[in-house]
Amino acid sequence: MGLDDNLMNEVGQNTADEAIKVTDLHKSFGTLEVLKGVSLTARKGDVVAIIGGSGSGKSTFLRCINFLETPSSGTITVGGEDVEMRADGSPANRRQIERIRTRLAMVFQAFNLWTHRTLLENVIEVPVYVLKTPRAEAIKKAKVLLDRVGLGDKAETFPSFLSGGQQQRAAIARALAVDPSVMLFDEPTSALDPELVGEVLTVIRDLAAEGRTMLLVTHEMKFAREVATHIIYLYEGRIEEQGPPDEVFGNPKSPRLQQFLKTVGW
Amino acid sequence: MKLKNIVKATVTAAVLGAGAASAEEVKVGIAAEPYPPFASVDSAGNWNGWEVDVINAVCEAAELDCVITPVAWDGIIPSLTGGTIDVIMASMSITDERKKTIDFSDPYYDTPTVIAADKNSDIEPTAESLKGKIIGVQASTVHQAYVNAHFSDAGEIRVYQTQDEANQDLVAGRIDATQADSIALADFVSTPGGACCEIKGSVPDDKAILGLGVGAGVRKGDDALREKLNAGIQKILDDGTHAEITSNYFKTSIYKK
Amino acid sequence: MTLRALFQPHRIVMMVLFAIFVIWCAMSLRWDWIPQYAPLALEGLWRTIWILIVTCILGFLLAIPLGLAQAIGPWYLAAPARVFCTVIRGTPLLLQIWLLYYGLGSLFPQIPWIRGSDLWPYLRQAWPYAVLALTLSYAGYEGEVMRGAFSSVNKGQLEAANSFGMPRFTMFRRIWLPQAIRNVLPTLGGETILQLKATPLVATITVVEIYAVSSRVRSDMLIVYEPLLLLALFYLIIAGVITLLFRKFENRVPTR
Amino acid sequence: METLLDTLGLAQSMELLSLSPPGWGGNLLRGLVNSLQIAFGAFGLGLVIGLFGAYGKLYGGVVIRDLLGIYTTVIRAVPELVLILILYYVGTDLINQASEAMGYGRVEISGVVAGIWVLGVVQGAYSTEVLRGAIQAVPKGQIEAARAYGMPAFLVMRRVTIPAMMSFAVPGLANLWLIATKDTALLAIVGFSELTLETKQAAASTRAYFTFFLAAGALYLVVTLLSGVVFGRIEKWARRGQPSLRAGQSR
Repeated sequence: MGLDDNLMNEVGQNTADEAIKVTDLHKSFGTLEVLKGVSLTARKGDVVAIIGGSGSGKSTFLRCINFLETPSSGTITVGGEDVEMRADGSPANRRQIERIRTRLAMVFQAFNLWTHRTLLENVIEVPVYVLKTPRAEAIKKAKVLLDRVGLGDKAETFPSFLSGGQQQRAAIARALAVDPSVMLFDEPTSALDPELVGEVLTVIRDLAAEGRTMLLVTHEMKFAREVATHIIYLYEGRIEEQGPPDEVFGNPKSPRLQQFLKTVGW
Repeated sequence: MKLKNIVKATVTAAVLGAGAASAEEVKVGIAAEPYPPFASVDSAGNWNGWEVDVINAVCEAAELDCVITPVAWDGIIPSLTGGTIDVIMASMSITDERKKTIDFSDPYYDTPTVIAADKNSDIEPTAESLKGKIIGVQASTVHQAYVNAHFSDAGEIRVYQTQDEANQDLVAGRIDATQADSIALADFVSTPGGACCEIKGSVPDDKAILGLGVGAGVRKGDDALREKLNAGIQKILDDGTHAEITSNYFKTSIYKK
Repeated sequence: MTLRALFQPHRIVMMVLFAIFVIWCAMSLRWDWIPQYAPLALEGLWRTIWILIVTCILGFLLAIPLGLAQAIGPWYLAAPARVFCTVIRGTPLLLQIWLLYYGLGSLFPQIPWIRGSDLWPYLRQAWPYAVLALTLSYAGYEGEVMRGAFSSVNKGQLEAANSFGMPRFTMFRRIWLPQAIRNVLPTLGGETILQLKATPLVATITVVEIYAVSSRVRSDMLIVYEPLLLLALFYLIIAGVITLLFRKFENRVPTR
Repeated sequence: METLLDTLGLAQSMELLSLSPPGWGGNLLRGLVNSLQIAFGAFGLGLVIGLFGAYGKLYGGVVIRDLLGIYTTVIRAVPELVLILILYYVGTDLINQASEAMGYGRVEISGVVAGIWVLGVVQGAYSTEVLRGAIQAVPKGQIEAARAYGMPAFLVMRRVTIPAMMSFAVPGLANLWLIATKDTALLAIVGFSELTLETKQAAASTRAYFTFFLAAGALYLVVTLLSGVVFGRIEKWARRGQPSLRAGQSR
């Protein structure tokens, strides 16, 4: 699965399969340029893992994709639909952004569950109030999803009473409830105690196995190599190296990537 | 959604409450603080007293649809000019100072101004006798103005929101004397609560300050209403209603020609 | 706020508008009464300020035992202190003032010896009642604050003092009280402004402070806005001075 | 029972306080109802102003932020009594001028509405600060999550920000409610027949100052204590999602 831009253009008939396409994305905070032109294409079923040191811009990149951060320039296409942007990169059409966001389910490092609602309420919130799914239907589906992440018995519990691992699994259930076309994982295990990481990774692994399209920012190299179909290594706001996992991890070409893999104990 | 209901309730209340008054209704402002025997409120919440009876009689004679509206005495003139009420009939003396701001009808009563004090004291209603004494008066009254002008040698001039509070402090011995309308003070010293005290006589007259009797105040230029009130007052004076009401409360007439 | 922040374009526009408003007020409203009432106003202002200072100090002194009793006192001290604070905080100050002045005033004629006592010249005045009511009110609110402040002092430090054999009262005076006061200092400025805002209520029991003077002007001159606007300006200035004083004071006391 | 009351000299007080005339208890209760009505309305109006104020202060433009800053500073520095007088006269003046300009003639403003307007504007300044603090206390991530799932701004406010800030806002709002009930007493000075004025009238008419002031104090205290219970429940409910959150207390 070639993700290279030039390659994609050659196999233009495959654009129907494109889940997400980002071209030449720039982002500056004041004078500090965090992203210096990052491009990426993910087709349906792709699992793209984005790795890199802290400050490499990998989280910012993910957050730009659903406009939690406003890009400075570049284009973003979701499911073949170009996101309308003004010259400064800010979204021109608020409605469109809101609609597109419902298809890009985000899982956050800090879970960000709504603490004033139970797990079940957290999961049905977006289906009922944004997608206008009938409540009964949403509840039925939410229960299935909570069962799936192993929290069926905690549906009526408030998030703060649960462990981090449980909260993150609930957050994944919340993401699944919107039937996303792409799931965005922003370092989903970084805030967890080591013994809780496994339970979350298991859930993500299952999702990858069933062919979900995912963008995954992570520090878990082993996990990335195992589940990803494509690896992107970011260095100081640029793609330093990318390719299939076995190549990137097995035979890193860039000295920076080699150095990076050494420091994370690969 | 709770918030929505609160907003709704507030808006509804504002709309209902601020409905335009019907054109014929005349709101007659009296002081919210009781001023017996002219106007006081009973435990059922009804206002009564000499002045309340006169208001009703005048309104009937003038064919006005009156509503008695209690407002704070301290702000009664702004309430009139601000439109909260249309007429002031609250034992307000007709003075030149007030005439700068509002218009008055013809007077409907006129009584002397007196000083009351403890029975055992030798206070007289003169500046020499009151020198160094504590005098209590009601705020925003001709009495306040008079005491300031004529009894400036007094030890202290204490200003109360209501005459009633001044009376109360006279009984408690916290003031030596109080100056007010003769009828109001006569009524007070005749009650068991006021038994300690007596009226020591009227103060020297000063028409400029004490005014030309009590009249109904109206907004400047509201001549139509003023004429109607004058006609009503004249009518109850002529047909004996005024005298009849007075006889229900007092032994002598309180209207000077 | 720096001078530069003050001169942003929108602020300049607002200041110009405000200046126009002030000029309009000066031109179209009546101010000819000011010279006549200025001495009275100064007297009233002074009375407002000393009532504020005296009641805050007395109230704070009273709040210390109230807070202490609630924080660590035995139940027979904690319960009354708690009831006192609840009652003071649960009823309007205006009512408390009237109850003290007119309620007690109505009792005096029934107790003849009071009138004969040496205290009577003071009890005849209105200001003792005003000071008493405002002091109790401040103590009631501040007692609650002090309770929290005493409870939040680090227990380890007290144990340390104990272990050096410090006498109990010294420990209270040297360690506990200073820390508790430091804890409440940030809220004290706000509380003092609230107390300032309570002072005009004493005008209703014949104490002639600045609000009473403005009422006098209103009724003498039959005008509404002028004295009230000036009065509001006075209170704004006093509140500003209080804020500045407390800020200075706070900066002098190192926190943490 | 009756002899006991007699010996304590309370029988007379009981008679004065009886609910039907000649007792004045009914008047006090009527006054209390008026007070509560005004307090409730003012509190509600204050909440609405406070919500807009808080959002304005947090997300508004520079001009809005400055104006709101002036509003909250002035209102919180000037005594309620003075504000009540100014707002009362300004309010009635403005409404009448507007109404006359539109050719409707003078408008009657009921005491309750005027009281709500006056106290509501005062409450609004305090609400603004309480709600602003509460909104800021909501973890940013929760709002971000809502945005990330495509919630429009208003829905975020309705479903996430406001419910989530409740636990931080309730203690402050409980205080504001108590201030609202107590501030209604100040309206006595403008002549509204609320509890304090009714009390004063009853006391003046019967000369039983002590009895009536104590009775009114007791009524206010009952309102305070009941409110405490109700707000305790609300707070418990608002904090149901948070196992260990300690609320600050201020006046």
